[in-house]
Amino acid sequence: MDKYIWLIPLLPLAGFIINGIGRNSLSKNTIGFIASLLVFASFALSVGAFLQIKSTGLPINVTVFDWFAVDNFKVPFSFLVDQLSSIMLLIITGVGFLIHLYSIGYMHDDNGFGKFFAYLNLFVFFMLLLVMGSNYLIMFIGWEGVGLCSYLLIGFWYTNPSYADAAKKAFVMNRIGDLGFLIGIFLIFTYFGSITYADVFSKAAGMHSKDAPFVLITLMLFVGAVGKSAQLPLFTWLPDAMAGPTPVSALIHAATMVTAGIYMIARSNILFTMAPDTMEVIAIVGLVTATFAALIALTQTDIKKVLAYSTVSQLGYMFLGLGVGAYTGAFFHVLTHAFFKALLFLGAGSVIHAVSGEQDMRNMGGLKGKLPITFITMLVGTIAISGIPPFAGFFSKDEILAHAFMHSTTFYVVGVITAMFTSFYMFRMLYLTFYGKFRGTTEQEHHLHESPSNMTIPLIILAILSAVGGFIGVPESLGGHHELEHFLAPVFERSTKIMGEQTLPKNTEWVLMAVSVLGAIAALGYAYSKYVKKADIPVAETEERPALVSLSYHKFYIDELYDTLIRKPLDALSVFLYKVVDLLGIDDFINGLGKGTIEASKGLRLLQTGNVGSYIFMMIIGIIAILVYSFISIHNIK
Amino acid sequence: MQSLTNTMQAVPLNNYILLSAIIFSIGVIGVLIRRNAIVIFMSVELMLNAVNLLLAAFSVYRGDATGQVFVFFIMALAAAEVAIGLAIIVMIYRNTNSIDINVLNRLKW
Amino acid sequence: MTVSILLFLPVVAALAVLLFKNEAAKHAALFFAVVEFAIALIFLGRFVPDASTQFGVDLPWIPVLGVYFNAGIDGISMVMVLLTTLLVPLIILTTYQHQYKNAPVFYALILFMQAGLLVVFTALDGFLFYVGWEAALIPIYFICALWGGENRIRITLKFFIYTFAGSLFMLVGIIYLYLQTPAKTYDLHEFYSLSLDAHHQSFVFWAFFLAFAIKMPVFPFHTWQPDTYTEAPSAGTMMLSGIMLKMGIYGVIRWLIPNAPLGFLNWQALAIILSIIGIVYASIIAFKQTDGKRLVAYSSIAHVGLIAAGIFSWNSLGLQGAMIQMLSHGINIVGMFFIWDIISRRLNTRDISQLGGIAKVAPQFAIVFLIIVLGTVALPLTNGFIGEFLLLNGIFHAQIWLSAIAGLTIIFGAVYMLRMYKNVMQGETNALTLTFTDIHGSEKLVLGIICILIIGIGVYPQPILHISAAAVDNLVRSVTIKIITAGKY
Amino acid sequence: MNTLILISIIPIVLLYLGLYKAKKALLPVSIIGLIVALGLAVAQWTTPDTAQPTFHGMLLFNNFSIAFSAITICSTILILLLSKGYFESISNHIAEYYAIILFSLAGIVVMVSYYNLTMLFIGIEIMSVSLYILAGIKKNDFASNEAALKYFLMGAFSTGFLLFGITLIYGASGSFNLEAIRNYAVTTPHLDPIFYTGIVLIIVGLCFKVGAAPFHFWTPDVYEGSPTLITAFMSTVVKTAGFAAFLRLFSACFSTVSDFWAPALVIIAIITLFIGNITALYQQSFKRMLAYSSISHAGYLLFAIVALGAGSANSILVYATAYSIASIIAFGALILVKQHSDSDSFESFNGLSARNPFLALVLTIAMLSLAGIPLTAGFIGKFYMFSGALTHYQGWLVIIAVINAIISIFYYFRVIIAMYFHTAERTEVVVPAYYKFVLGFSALVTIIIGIYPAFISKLI
Amino acid sequence: MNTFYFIAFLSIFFSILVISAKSPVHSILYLILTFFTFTIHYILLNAQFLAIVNFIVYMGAILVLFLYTLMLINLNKEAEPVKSNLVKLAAVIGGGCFLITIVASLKLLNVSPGVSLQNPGLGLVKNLGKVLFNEFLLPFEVSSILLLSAMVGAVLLATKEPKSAA
Repeated sequence: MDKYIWLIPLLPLAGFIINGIGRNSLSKNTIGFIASLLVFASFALSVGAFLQIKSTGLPINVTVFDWFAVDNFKVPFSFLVDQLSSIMLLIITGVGFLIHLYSIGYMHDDNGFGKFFAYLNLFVFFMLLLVMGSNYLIMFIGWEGVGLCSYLLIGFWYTNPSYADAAKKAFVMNRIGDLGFLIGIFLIFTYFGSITYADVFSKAAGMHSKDAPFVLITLMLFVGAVGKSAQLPLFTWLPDAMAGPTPVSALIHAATMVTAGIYMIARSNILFTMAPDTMEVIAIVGLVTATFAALIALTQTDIKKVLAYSTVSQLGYMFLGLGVGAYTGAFFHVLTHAFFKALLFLGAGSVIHAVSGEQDMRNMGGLKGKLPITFITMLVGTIAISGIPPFAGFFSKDEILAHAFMHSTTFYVVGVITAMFTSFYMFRMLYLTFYGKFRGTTEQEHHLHESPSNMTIPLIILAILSAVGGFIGVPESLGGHHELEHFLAPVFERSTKIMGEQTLPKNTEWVLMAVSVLGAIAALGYAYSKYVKKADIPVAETEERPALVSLSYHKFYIDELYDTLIRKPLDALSVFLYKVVDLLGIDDFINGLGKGTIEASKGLRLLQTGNVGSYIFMMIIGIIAILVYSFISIHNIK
Repeated sequence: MQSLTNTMQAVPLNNYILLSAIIFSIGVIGVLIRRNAIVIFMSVELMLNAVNLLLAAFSVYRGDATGQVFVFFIMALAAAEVAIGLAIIVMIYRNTNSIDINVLNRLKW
Repeated sequence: MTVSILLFLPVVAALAVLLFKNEAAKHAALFFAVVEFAIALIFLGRFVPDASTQFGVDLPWIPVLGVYFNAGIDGISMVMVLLTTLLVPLIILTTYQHQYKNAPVFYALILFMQAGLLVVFTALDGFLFYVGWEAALIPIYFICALWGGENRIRITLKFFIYTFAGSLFMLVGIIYLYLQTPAKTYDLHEFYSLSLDAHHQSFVFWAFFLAFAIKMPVFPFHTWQPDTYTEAPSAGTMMLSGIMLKMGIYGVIRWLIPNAPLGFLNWQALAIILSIIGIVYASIIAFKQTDGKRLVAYSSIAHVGLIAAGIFSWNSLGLQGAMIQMLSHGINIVGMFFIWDIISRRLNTRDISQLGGIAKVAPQFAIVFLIIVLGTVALPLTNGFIGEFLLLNGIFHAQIWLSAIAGLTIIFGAVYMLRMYKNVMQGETNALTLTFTDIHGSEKLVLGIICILIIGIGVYPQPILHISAAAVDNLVRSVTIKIITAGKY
Repeated sequence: MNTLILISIIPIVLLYLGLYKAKKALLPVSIIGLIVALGLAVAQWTTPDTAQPTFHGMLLFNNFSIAFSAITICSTILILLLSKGYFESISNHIAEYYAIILFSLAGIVVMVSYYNLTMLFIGIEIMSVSLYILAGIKKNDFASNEAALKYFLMGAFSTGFLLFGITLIYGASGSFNLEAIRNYAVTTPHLDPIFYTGIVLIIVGLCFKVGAAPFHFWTPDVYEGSPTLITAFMSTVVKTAGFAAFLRLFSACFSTVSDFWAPALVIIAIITLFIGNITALYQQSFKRMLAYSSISHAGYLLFAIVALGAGSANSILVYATAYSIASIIAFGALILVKQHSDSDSFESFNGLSARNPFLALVLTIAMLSLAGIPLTAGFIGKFYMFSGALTHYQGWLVIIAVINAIISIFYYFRVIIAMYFHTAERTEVVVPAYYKFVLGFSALVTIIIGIYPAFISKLI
Repeated sequence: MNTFYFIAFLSIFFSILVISAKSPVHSILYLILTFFTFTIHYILLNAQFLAIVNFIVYMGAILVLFLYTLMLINLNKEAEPVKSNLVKLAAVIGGGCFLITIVASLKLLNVSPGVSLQNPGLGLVKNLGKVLFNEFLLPFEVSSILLLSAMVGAVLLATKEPKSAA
C-alpha cells in the first residue's frame, strides 16, 4: 500500500488537469465520469490504506521528494497516513465521491460544468494534501489550497458581484487565520527545530509545558483553525460562502474543509495538551460560537444560510470538544457531521434544484409529497444533527457534552441549550420546507420534481451513514465498545497519558444523555407546534420584527460591525495614506526639495544683477570674508 | 640724491605697505562708487600703481632688483590694458553713446 | 568560458539591433535575448553550486586606480543572471503586439540595459559595480521618457534624479572603502577583509543604504516608484520592476551588509522597521487604488519591503527566501504588468472601476491572470509562497513580532489583489469590456511561460534554492563571524 | 619651449596672411601650426619626468606642462575647426581673430609652464587681454560690447589683487621664483604675515580667472554676451589653463601652508558649487546655463587643489579634458542650433532629435558627461575629484559635492528632454562636415575616456 | 622721513580727489598729480629708472591716452550720472572694511625695520638692465606678445566696421 499512497492525492489532481484542459472539449458526461471515477479510485486506495493501518496499527510514511531545504530548515514533500488521517481520507474521498456523483446531476445545466469538476477535483487534491502531509508545511499547502478552491467555488458564478465578494471575503478571512497558522509553524520550528509531526510531537511530549511557549504556539495554530473552521470572530465568511453551488457547500463548507481546523488541532493534540490555557480558550470560543451561530440560525429564512450557521455551530461544538480534551469526541463529531451535514446540504440542493433555484424557505413548503426521497433523507439528517438517538449525531454530540460536563457544568448547560436550539432550527427548516403548502409561484409549482437518481443515490447513502454512522463510537456506558476511540488511541496516546483517563459514572452519563435528548425533543416539539400547527411563516424582509428576532435575523449585525470597525477604517486609511501621507507628505516633500531648489535658483540668480558695480561690491565682500575667515582660522591652527 | 635717500632709511617698511594698502583701497573704492567706465578704469590704474610702489619698496628693502623689473612688466601690462580698455570704451560709446556702466546691464540673471 | 561573454553579448547585440529596421529589430532583439538566455543556461549547466566564484574574469581596466574588470558568478549571482536573462526575452516578447516608433533604439536600449544589469549582478569590483549600476539606469530613463505616458517627462526626470542621487552616495561609499584598502583597490574581497570601526561602518552603511533603499524602494524613499511604473511603457515597467529593483536587493546582500557588518548591526532594527512599514503602508494604499498599474506598483513596494526585511534579518532563511523571491517576484510582476498592458492596450484604460466581467469574454486570460494573482499572493505551490515563507521565517528568527506585522502582507496582499481581480475580471461585463478579446499569439506564449514558471518553481523550488545555498551560507557565516569577533572587543 | 615659440609665430604669420587676403589659408595654417606645436610639445615627454627649469628658472616645461599644453592645444584645434565660416559672419578681419586666439593660446602655454610669478603674470595677462578683445569682436552687438567691457573692467580689477598678492609674496620671500618661494615657506619658522595675505590675494586673483564664487560674477554675463565660439574657448581652454596655473602655484609653493589656505578654498569651492548649480537651474538660455555650469565645474576642479596631493594634477587634467570636450560639443551644437532659430534658449533645442539625430545624440553624450554619468569622461573626472576629496577630508565635503551633482542633473537633462521629448515644427538642422568631425570626434573621445580611462588616468 | 609722510599724504589726498572729482577730466588731472607723487616716492626709494619710466609711461603715455579718449567721447557731455548716496556710502564702507581687514591681516602694528638701501646702485638702468636682459629676458620677450596682441586688438576694436555704417 505504501507504494501507491501518493496516488491518493495525485488522482484528483490528474482529474483537475484533465478536466481543466478538456473543460470545453470533453462532453459533460465524460467530465463527470472522469472526475468521479478518479475520486472513487482515491477512495478505494484510501480504504486500502485504512485497512492496512487497521490491521498493522502502524502509520504509513512516504516521502515523495524534497520540497525545499534551507539551512537546517528542511521540508520533504512527504505523506503520513495514520489512524487520524486515514479516517479523514475516507471522509474526503468517500463523501467527496458522493458529492461528485450528485453534482453530475445538479450542475448538469450549468455552462461551467467542466470548470466545476476541475475545481472540485482540485479541492479534493488539496484536502488530501492537508490531511496526508507529514509536516505542518504540507498541511499548510493543503490548508491554503482548499482556501483557494473555496474561493474559486464560492465565486463560481462570478458574474454576480456579491458572489465574487463572498469568495474574496472567504479567502481573506481564511488568510487571517493562515497567518496565525504560519506564525505557529515558525514558532514550532524555532522551538522544536523541525516541523515534521513525528519530530515535533515526540520532542514536545518529552518537555514540560513551561519549556516552550506552548500557549503561544497553540494559540497561533488555533487562530489558523478559527479562520478555516469559521469560529468567532472569523465566521462570517462561511454563511456568505453559500453563494457557491450547493454541492460545494456540502463538500467544502460542511463536510471537509471547515473541519480542517479540528483535524489540525487533533493532529497537534500533544501541543495543545501541554497548553491548558489554550484549551480553555478553545473551549470557550467553541462554545460561544456554537451558541452564537445557533442563535442566528433560529431566524434565518434562506435554507442554505440555516445550514451554514448550523455548520458554524456544529464546528463550535467540535472545538468545545477539543477544548475540553475530548479529542476523540470532537473527531467523532467531525465524522458524523460530515455525513449528516453533507446530506442536509445535498438535500437542500435537491430542494433548490426542484424549486428552480429558490432558496428562501418563505417561498417553499409542502414539498414532502413532491420530493419524497429528499424529504426522508433530510429528515434523517435533521434527526441526526439534533442529537436524537440512535442516529449518528447523538453519539458524537453526547461524547462532547459529557466531556464538557466533566470540565465545567456551565459548558455543559450552555452546550445543551445550544443543542436545543439546533434541534429547533433544524426542524423549523424541515417543517418550513416540507410541510404546509407550497408558497412559491405557480410556475415553480409546475416545475416541482424529484431529483434524478444520481442525485438521490448519494442522498440515500449519506442518510444511511447518518443513521448508522454513530455506532462506531457507542460509549461504554451504553454497552458499546467505542471502536473509534480504540482505533484512534495511538494518535492521542501521549495526550491521554498527560491528561489521564477521564470517565464519568455511568448514571451521571445516562442523566446527561437523557437531558440532552429530552431537550432536543422538546425543541422539536416546539418547532412542530409553531411551524406546522400554527403554520407560522417568517415575516417578509420589509416587515418589523421583535427586537431580539431582528437582532438574530440580522446576524447580530456582525458584518456591519466588521464593516464599520475594520473595512471602512482601512479603506479610509488607504485613501488617507495615499492622498495625504504619500502624495502630500512624502512625495511633496521630495518634490519640495526640487521645487525649493528651483525657488532658490530664482532667488539666487537675482544676485547676478548685471551691474558691474554690484559685482565688484560683492567681490569685495567676498575678499573681506575670506581674509577674515583665513586669519581667524589661522589663529586656531597656531 | 644720496642724502635724500638716506633720509628714507628711517621709514619703516610697514609705512610703505600701509600707504600702498590705502591707495589700493582708494582705488577699490573708486571702482565701487563711480559709474563712468573711464574713471573706474583710472581707479584700477591707481590700484596697479599702489602695487608698483609696494614692489619698489620691497625691492629696495630686499636689495633685490627683480622687484623693480617686475614693475616694468606691470607697466607693460598697464599700457596694453589701456590700449584695449580704451578701445572697448570707444567701441561701446559708438554703439550706445554712453560709457555709464549702469546702462550696461542687459546681460543679467 | 568567462562571464565576459555574458556581459558583452548584450552590448554587441544592442549595437547590432540598431542596424535593423523596425520589425526586424524586434526579432533580432528577441533572438539575441534568447541566445543570451541560452548562454546563461550553459553557464548554469557548468556551474558548481558551491560557495566559490566561477567563470571569473579579471582584467586590468584602470590599474593605477586599482580598478579591474573583475567579475564572476557565484550562487547568488547565478540566480540574478538567470532572472535577468530569463526575463529580458520575455519582456521583449511582451512587446510583440506593440508598434514602437524608433523600435531599433528601443530594443537596443533594453539590451544595453541588460548588459548593465548583468554587470551589476556579476561585478566583483566596486568601480565596475557602480558603472554597471548607472549603465542600467540611463537606458531605462530613455525608455521611460521616450515611450512613456503623458506626464513622463516630469516623472522620469524625478525618477532619474532620485535614483541617481542615491547611487552617488553609494559611489562615495565605494570610494571611501577603496581609500581604506591597504592595496588601494576596488576588489570586493578586499573590501570584505577591511575592519573599520563601527562608526565608520555606519557611514558606509548609510552611503550604500540610501542607494539601495531608493532603488528597491524602501519606505519612505518610494514615491518615485508608483509614478514611474505608471508612466513608463509596459516593457520599461517590467524591466524596472522585474529586474532593476533587484539591483537594490542584490546590492544589499552583496555590497551593503558584508561591507559594513557593524554599521549594519547598528542600524539593523531601523532598516527592518522601515522595510516592514513599507509592507503595511504600501499594502494599505493599494487597497483603494483604481489605476491598475499603480496598484501593482504599490503591491511591488510591499513585496519588496518583505524581501528587504528578510535580508536585513540576515540569516540563511531570509536570504534564501530573498533569492528565490527575487526570481519569483520578477516573474510575477512581469506577468502582472503584462496583464495590465494587455488590458490597457485593448480597452485604453487602466481604471479598475471601469472594468469588470472580462473573465466571461476571455476565459484563458482569466486563468492566467488568476494564476499570476495567486503567485503574487503567495499561495502554496506557487513560486511566491516559497519566498514569502522563507522570508517571514527569516524575519521571525530576527524579530518575532515584526514578523507578525510583516506577515500582514499575506492578508493584505490577498485583499488588494483579489479586489483587483474581482473588479477587473468578475462581475458582469459592461459595454467596454464586452469588446475584450482573449489572449492570443505571443501573449499566450508569454503568459503561458510565466504561469508554468509560477507553478513549476512553486512545486519544485529546490533546484533554484540549491544554486545559491552554498554562497548564501558562506556569506551569512562570514558576516556573522565578523560581527561576533567585533563584539568581543 | 618650441611650442611656445611656434604658437607665438603662427599668429604673426596669420596676420601677414590676412594682410595678403589669403583668407582660405588661415584656418589650415592655424590648424597645421597647432598640430605641429602639439607634436613638438609631446616630443618633449619624458618618463620619468626629468625636466628642469629653464631660462633662469622662468619656465619648467615638464610633463605637467606638456599634458596641459596638449589638452589646451587640442581643444583649441577643435574650436578652431568649428570656426569655419563663423568669423566671416562677424566681420572681415578674420586673420586678426585667429591671431588673437593664438596669442591667447601662447599666453596659456606660458601659464601652464611658468616657474616664476613673472611668467605667471605675463601669461595670464596675455591670455586675458586677448580675451577682452575676443569677447568684444561682435562690434555691433550690444551684448558683445557689454561682455567685453564687463570682462575688461572686472578682469583689470582682479588683476590688481593678483598683483598685490604677488607683491606681498615677493615682499615676504624676496623672490618671484617658485622654488625660492617654496624654500622660504618650508625653511622659515615664522612666516611673515604678509605672506599669508599674499596667498589670500593670489587666491582671489586666480579664483577670478577660473570663475569661482564669489568672484564668478563676470562669468555668466561674459559667456552669454561673447560670440559663442569665444565662449567655448573661454570656458574650456581658458578654464583649464587657469586651473593648471592655480595648481602649479599652490602645489609648488604653498603646499606646506595648506592648513592656512585650504579651509578658505574649501568654502570657496562649496559656494561655487552651490551658486553655479542652483543658479543654472532656472536659466532659460542654454548658453547662460552652460556659463553657470562652468562655474559649478570650477567648484569641482577646486577640489583637486583643496585636496592637494600627488594625484591632483592628473585629476585636474582628466576633469578638465572631460569638461572641455563636452563643452565643445555643447557649444558647437549651440552654434548650429542658433543659426536655425536665432535663439539660444532651451526651447530652440526642442525636437532636435528629429531635426538632426546625430546632433541630438552627441549633445546627449556631452550632457551626460557634464552631469557625470558613468561611461562618459565626465564621470571619470568626478570620480577623481571625489576620490581626492575623500582622501583628504571627511565625507561632508563630498556629500555636498554629491548634492550638487544631483542638482546639476536637472538642468543638463533639460536639454536632453527638450531634444527628445518636446516636439517642434522646425526644419532640419544641417551639420557641416567640420562640425560633424569635431562633434563626432569629441563624443567618441568622451565615450572612450569614459569606458577605458586607463590611458589618461596616470599621465602626470 | 618727513618727506615721505608729506608725499604719502599727498598721494592719498590726490588719489581721493581722483575718485571723488565730479568731472572725469578733473579725475585725470588729479591722477596725474597722484602719479607724480609716486614718481617722487620712487626717487625717494632710490629707484631712479623706475621713477623716470613711471613718469614717461604713465603720465606721458597712459594718462594722455585717457585724456584723449575722454575728450574724444565725452567732450560735450554733462558729467556722468552719479550713483546714489546710499550706494556710495556702502561702497566707502566696503572699501574701508577692505582696508581695515587687509591692514589687519598684514599685522602692521608690529614694529618693522626701516627700508634700508643695501645696494645704492640698485635702481640704476645698468643694474636693472642686467637683471632684465639676463634673468628676465624671457618674460621681456614674451611680453612682446602681450603688446602685440593688445595692439592688434585695439586696432580691431577701435576701428569702425565698414559694414556697420549700414
